[in-house]
Amino acid sequence: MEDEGVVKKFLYLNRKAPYGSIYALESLEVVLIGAAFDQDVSLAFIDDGVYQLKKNQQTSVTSGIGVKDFSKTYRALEGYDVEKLYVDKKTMEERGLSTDDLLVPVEVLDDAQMAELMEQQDVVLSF
Amino acid sequence: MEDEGVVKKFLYLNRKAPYGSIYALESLEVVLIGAAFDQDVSLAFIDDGVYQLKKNQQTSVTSGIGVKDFSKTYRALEGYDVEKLYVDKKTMEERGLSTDDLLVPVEVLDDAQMAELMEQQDVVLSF
Amino acid sequence: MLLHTVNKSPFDRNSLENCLRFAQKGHSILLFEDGIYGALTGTRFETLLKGALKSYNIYVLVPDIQARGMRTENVIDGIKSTDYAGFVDLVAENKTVQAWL
Amino acid sequence: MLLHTVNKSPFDRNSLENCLRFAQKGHSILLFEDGIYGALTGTRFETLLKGALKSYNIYVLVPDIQARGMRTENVIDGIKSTDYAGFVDLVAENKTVQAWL
Amino acid sequence: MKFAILVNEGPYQHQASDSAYQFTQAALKKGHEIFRVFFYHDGVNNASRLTVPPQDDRHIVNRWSELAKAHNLDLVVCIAAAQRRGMLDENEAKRNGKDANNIAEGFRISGLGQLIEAGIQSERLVVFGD
Amino acid sequence: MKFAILVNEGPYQHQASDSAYQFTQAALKKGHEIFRVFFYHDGVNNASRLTVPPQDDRHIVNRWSELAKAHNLDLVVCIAAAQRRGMLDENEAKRNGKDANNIAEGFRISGLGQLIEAGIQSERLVVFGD
Repeated sequence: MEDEGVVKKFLYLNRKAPYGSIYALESLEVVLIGAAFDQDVSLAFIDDGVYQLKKNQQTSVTSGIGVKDFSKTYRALEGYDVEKLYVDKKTMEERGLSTDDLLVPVEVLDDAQMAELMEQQDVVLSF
Repeated sequence: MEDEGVVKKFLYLNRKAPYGSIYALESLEVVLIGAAFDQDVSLAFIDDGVYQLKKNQQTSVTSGIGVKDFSKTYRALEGYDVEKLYVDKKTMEERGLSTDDLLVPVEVLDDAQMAELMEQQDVVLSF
Repeated sequence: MLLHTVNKSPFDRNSLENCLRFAQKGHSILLFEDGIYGALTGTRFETLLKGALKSYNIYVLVPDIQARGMRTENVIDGIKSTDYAGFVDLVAENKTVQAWL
Repeated sequence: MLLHTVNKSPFDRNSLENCLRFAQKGHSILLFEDGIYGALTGTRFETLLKGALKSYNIYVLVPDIQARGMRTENVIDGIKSTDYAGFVDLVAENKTVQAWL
Repeated sequence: MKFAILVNEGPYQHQASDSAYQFTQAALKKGHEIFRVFFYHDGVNNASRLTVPPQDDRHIVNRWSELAKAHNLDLVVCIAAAQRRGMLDENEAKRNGKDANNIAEGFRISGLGQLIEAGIQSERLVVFGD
Repeated sequence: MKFAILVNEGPYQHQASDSAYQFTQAALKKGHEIFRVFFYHDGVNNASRLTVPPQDDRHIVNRWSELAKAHNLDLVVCIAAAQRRGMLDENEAKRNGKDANNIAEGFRISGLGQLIEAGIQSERLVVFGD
């Protein structure tokens, strides 16, 4: 779209749980807008950030905690060509989670691989 | 002042460091206003909350981090008859702090004593 | 008796750990908001919570569990499920509420 | 090379711990705001930081140290003191800045 | 029973205001009295009449206003915290030479004494924050 | 060198905006260019013209406005985050049927694309938050 020719590596670093605070939702909004810019985008989910991708999230404005469920939007990322989603191995283990628990396909990285991913980035957006 | 006759035990529970966020300052503002109500007031400083009382805080609107230094106000608490200030023993030890490092006289409580203090309260204001 | 409320994930903050350090035997503890992550089986904190159940009545807020895609079946045995109405009752039954913010 | 920034106390959050897990040898780490509490001698984290100094260039922001009543003499040996101008230089010298929020 | 509620965080950023709302609603349903809801720290931002959340999301401010109207709730915004954060009623705007105000219906601005009073007068105080 | 700054938290509640201001000032002093300061999440609240902090405290909003004027800075407030939190300019107020607006001089409201663009156009992006 804009700034054709320049392709930078953008990493979205997500370390916070959903619903308890808005960072997860507003981070996703940046990713969606950012997709139009044709940059090389990766999303990393570390610590409680991995909970953003948990399947079966159930709440609505009129039921549960009374907050909009935005988790289905992660499934839409593929349609925006945002396909590089990474989760941290230790994060998953400490929480007893497997990739089957997650809404979308992700790649599990160990410490060294995640460090390597971070090393390659031009721009890191932390939320 | 108001509500004469009713005396409740109020505990202010301070667990956050100063300057990084405003909770310390705005908690102190409640204590000062609350002093006029002649209640039985205690202040507990646990975890990073104990850093609120560190001596030699140095910053001003025009120097350092550009934030107002409000630490002297803790020294004024005595004039408001707010004299029950408690710090947690483990908190102090983990941070290598002694009572000499603090702006005001405090009583150091171990886990059991702090738990006992909490048990006695009618109202706990957490910031 | 006191009701302690913990609204943060034990992975993220030290609030649950500190609550457990100061709560007295027989006190009640409610895990809600991101605090519910501490109530689940299979996490690094399961042993800590199982130990705590020997001394405390621990509750978890189901709407917060469901919002986050968790299931009450995965709540550690002995932790009681409750809802906002139950939260209100807990507040009423205890003399004081202490929030571990 | 990356500059990692940590603005939270290691007592309060896991951000320093996680930063150290993913930073590569030779990277720079800046402790500022409440992050400065990790740079001081005598705390529970002193050993962790001393170990980290073998792999990383660690910096601490002096205005945040002073605001909080700490002294640069109490900063762990090997951690470099800097100010906002130095923070700017660190950002300029490293290809990317990664904030551990 | 008589409850007081303290809300320490602003709308949307943290769940505190949502949780406080759900709790308040449940307490009212059970026949309890809400003596006062006090908004402190960024909690004062819950009182802004200028918020325009997305249509498919909850409207946190209106929700409080409507609950206050239905149950005659006393929603009090701390004046000191509000001034720092740009939350003003008509009087405060005039007094400070500001050309606009932004407080929503059902909220009133007052001092911290109202929080202490709520602690004294109520049988329980429940705090929601970060 | 060309820098971009992202501020994720509101004024006073967290140090993020203070730190970002000190950093920006230091960068300008060293001759660097600030391509843009983008305010997101509660960071949008840094743009309120209605703030009245105590006289002996810093005025975070005015400080940004003045720095912007002196150095021709581009201070951009995210429109989606701003709407949720009641931060409106004259156009937005009109468009949403609101009777007031509260944005301070020197700030402009725009979309999230401006943040991505800042990431692309600048050589460094520095994030300040909670």
